[in-house]
Amino acid sequence: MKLGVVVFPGSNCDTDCFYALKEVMKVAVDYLWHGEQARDDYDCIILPGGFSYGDYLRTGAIARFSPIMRSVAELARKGRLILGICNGFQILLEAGLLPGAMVRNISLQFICKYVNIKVEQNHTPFSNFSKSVLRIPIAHGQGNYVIDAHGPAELEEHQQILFRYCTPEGAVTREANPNGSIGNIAGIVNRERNILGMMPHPERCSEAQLGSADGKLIFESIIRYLSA
Amino acid sequence: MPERTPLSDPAITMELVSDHGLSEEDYNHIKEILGREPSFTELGIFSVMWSEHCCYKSSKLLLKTFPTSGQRILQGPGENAGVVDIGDGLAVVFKMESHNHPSAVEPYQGAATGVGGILRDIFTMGARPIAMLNPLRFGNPSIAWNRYIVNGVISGIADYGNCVGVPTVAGDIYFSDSYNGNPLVNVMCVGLMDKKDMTLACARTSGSYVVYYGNATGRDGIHGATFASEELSEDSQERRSAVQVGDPFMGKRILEATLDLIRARVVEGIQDMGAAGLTCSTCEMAGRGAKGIEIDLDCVPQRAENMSPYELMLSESQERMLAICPRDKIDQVREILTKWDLECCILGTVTDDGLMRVKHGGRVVAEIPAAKISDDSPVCRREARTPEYLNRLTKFDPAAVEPPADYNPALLELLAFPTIASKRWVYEQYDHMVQTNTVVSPGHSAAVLRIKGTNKHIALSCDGNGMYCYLNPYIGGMITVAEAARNVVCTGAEPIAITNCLNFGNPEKPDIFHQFAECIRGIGDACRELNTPVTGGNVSFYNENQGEAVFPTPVIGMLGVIDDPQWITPSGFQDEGDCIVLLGPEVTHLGGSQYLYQRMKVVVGPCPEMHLETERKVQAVCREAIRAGLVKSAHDLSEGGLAVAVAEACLRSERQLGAVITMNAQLRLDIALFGEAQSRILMSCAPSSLDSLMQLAKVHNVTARKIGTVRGERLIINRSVDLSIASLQEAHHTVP
Amino acid sequence: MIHAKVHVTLKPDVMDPQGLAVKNALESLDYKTVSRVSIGKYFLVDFDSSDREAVEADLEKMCKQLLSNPVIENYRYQLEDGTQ
Amino acid sequence: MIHAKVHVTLKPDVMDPQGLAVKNALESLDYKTVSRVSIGKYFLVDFDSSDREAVEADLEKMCKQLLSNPVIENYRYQLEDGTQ
Ligand SMILES: Nc1ncnc2c1ncn2[C@@H]1O[C@H](COP(=O)(O)OP(=O)(O)O)[C@@H](O)[C@H]1O
Ligand SMILES: [Mg+2]
Repeated sequence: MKLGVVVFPGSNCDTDCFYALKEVMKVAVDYLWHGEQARDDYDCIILPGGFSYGDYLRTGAIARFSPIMRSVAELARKGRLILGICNGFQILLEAGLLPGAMVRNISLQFICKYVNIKVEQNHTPFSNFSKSVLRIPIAHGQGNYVIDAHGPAELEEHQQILFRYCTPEGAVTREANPNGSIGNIAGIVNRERNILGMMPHPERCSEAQLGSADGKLIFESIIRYLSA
Repeated sequence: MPERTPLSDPAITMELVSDHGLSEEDYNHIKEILGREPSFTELGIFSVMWSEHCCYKSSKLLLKTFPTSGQRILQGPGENAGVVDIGDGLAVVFKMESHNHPSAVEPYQGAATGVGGILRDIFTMGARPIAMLNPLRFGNPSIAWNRYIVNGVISGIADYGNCVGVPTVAGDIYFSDSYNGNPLVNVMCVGLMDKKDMTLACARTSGSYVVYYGNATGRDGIHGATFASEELSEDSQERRSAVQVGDPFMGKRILEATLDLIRARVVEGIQDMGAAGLTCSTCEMAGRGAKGIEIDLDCVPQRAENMSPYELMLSESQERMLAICPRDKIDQVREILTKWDLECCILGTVTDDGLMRVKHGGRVVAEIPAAKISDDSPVCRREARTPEYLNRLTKFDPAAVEPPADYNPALLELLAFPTIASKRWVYEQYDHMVQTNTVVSPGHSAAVLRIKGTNKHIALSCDGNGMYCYLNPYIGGMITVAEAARNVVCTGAEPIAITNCLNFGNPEKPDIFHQFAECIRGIGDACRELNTPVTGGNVSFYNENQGEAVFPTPVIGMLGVIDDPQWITPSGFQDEGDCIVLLGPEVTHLGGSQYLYQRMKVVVGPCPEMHLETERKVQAVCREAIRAGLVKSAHDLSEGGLAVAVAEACLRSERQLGAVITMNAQLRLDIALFGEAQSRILMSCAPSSLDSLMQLAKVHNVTARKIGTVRGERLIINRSVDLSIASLQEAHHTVP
Repeated sequence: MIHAKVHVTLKPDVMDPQGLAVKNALESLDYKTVSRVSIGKYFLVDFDSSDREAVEADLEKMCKQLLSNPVIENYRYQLEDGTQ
Repeated sequence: MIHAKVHVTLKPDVMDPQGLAVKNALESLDYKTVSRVSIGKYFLVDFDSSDREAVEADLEKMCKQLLSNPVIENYRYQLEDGTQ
């Protein structure tokens, strides 16, 4: 099993993802430079958080043209797992690998704090665990997910909504929505369920010392899927 | 303002000299150094290098009195940042800077470029920045303009720090009319490195290349250093050249590229172009290595057209770096820079003649003995005089203020007072978790970060109560250090070194210089007693608005080390039934308290006292008690006194525990609850640990009293305070 | 040299938190008659070329590809010959 | 109803990192003739008023106060009568 963490200029959660996979999950992981192609033997590619190209223009808008994104699309087509976290999610949206777009948080402010997310589906490679509410940090200025008018219904229909912001008890309420995201959406998958984009940061909560280890559940699920 | 073509350099008149902030004496000195009249470009170079901001002419004699050495100190003041040995082959690099004037004019960009600048100071030493702190002082938030400054500064800091991926883990914010129109924006950065990677800003080998990388040079920020060395006035806006704009994406790339260069061992010295840009970086690097530097300005990447040598040398465009690179390493340097999409521009070489020689269009436009610019810079012995206001203010007897009729609203109002209220609304705008080292987040006594790959943690705090320093600059100076150390001790750390930023008014005024001199004496004495040497810092003078100086505001950034993760101690209560213990001396008056400031709207009364020996002992008890496993929570008492500390300890407990406090009836309750006596720590411990804790205090001859119990869902103090935790919460989270 | 001016605006039904915030701010500053604010981007792009057709073709492509996000934004542009 | 179109652009000497990043991106996408990109803001402001003079006075004020940052930006605007 081999995982890769992409490094774009301006990525800044690349080392955090790398550390969580290597030191906490103890799996084989490489950095993949944005200017190169990824070899065919990667089972899972992670697009980390940060500010690729400074997020100048629009989040993810420039990074999606990086050469590595061609391999990412190719590997995705072959059914390999792709996980976009925060800026990685934004890049996947700009690249059209996931539907919708991001606009600024309703408060117009960057928000860094712990939130709760409800796990809506257990039958994806990323969420094969029983815990239904995760405590996990967000850190973004543009996590306000938007999609065209019939988008939400389509996402529902194909069970593509994986995470929604919720209360600690699991209620999906307006107050629990930190950024204005439509339907409290915090993470979605493609119809084939091998690409996940999520705003919260599982790599920031994979050790109890950091305040929560719920993020580890997501990585464990991926590893279980890949070793099956 | 200078002409834009080199061919029409203005003639040098005494008026031009004085417009450059240089005295006749300075000018004669320049002629002596050069053995001739300076060229226009040379005049510009001397003017920035001899500005207060760059050469510390008013402060350097006094700064020499700071204790700066110690076993752990690898690099004291004088380099880009201080370096401290934390064991395991690792070193922490840290430094604080001010960006007050730029932030007054353009709060967003002023603060953002401040962050960019302090980051560069850290990574040029070879360290990866791992944390930022930002002490901020704003004017009265009920004035719309001040709120505009607050929002601009905070989003400027957030946008830059978040983008480069360095967590902002602590800070402090005070609001006072004293900072109307002249906010203080101090930024501190902390880096971590392998001791072997330490790189100095020094040109050592003649023949080595002088390499420029980063953003192109424009006409922005010319005379920024001079601007920082005068009072703000109505036409400050006009006098400035184009405002500098921060480019965090470039900041991030030069950070990564610089660390790559250093780890590949292909450069012998690096300095960023901060204040005084190309001028400062070239002559300081040459000066430190007793070498010369020759550069050709035609090789400088330029963003604007027809820039004169004067402008090129003085521009303060952001995100620019200068490296000294041995000739045989240039290809590797180019390769690393290219990887990060940076151009490698060779401006010139290091020479043996000790001269800084600047060429432009084939002509030599400046030729100055490099070391002399720093070594021979002017020194001013400023006059100090005890300000008259001190007698007036300290004569006031705060006991004459009536106690509140009802303590419940009094406490709630105090908790909601902008300076005391929770700063969550601020630190949630900062990414404080990136790099996954933040073990204790903002919102506690001090931030704690783990050092991956070791058991070690570091604790960081910044503090500086300008009001105390205004009331008594000597004691205020001591308190600033003591409080910062106390905050760090409460988390379980041992304080080991400080950096500082000294924000004062116009040093040419004897009153102000008295404040400055006394604060320095206080800081120095406290650092000696607490064994926390000064590793560096920054002085910001001329913080005045319409002739009124801001409070004398020294800010201390404290570094502490925790060798065993089990010592890490939270500031909030942990378990129902735990004993609440107050460590430290009795409070005797309300002088200098936020409570008085809120009620009377004036700064009055004697400053709280500070006995350094008591402080040291209290901290020792706290540290030893923590190491002995006796302490469940520790929180230092500061603004707002005991009542606010207890309320915060309730609010910071995960389960929002209440407390029942019984205060000794001999003292006036308002003084006991809101007085800001120093050297006090609020602790909680299991009932079974109480005796040992008391015993430990006794051994050290430190007063300790059990004042209550963690219990229920309300805060109850004698018969006077009875409030639900929810109501405390609501008050404390008021956003100004 | 050809100058292009490109306007990129949000599609009408896409949420515009920034426009909303500016409208609210204007209201609280007592500009009572403002009924709507929307915020877009304005690009000035200079081309080192005198081939108007080629430039226009390029511009059309780059608007779709990079300057706008077709999921949420519309664009329009004008070309001007410049001499500068 | 009056519509206003406001353009806010950076002053010439002020650095424009965004414009630079877009220019570099366009270059690497092989748009070889692009020589400069600068990025500004574009506001559409609707006024519920037919008093053109009052609107213009308001607009001038709000541009200075809120829509632009006079320290680093310039602004200009046009008014249009609308019916919509
Ligand atoms: N500007 C800021 N940036 C980040 N954190 C801040 C800022 N201001 C205050 N904080 C955090 O809020 C908490 C309370 O601040 P303060 O009242 O200064 O604490 P203390 O009195 O214990 O020094 C601290 O954890 C501090 O780090
Ligand atoms: Mg404090």
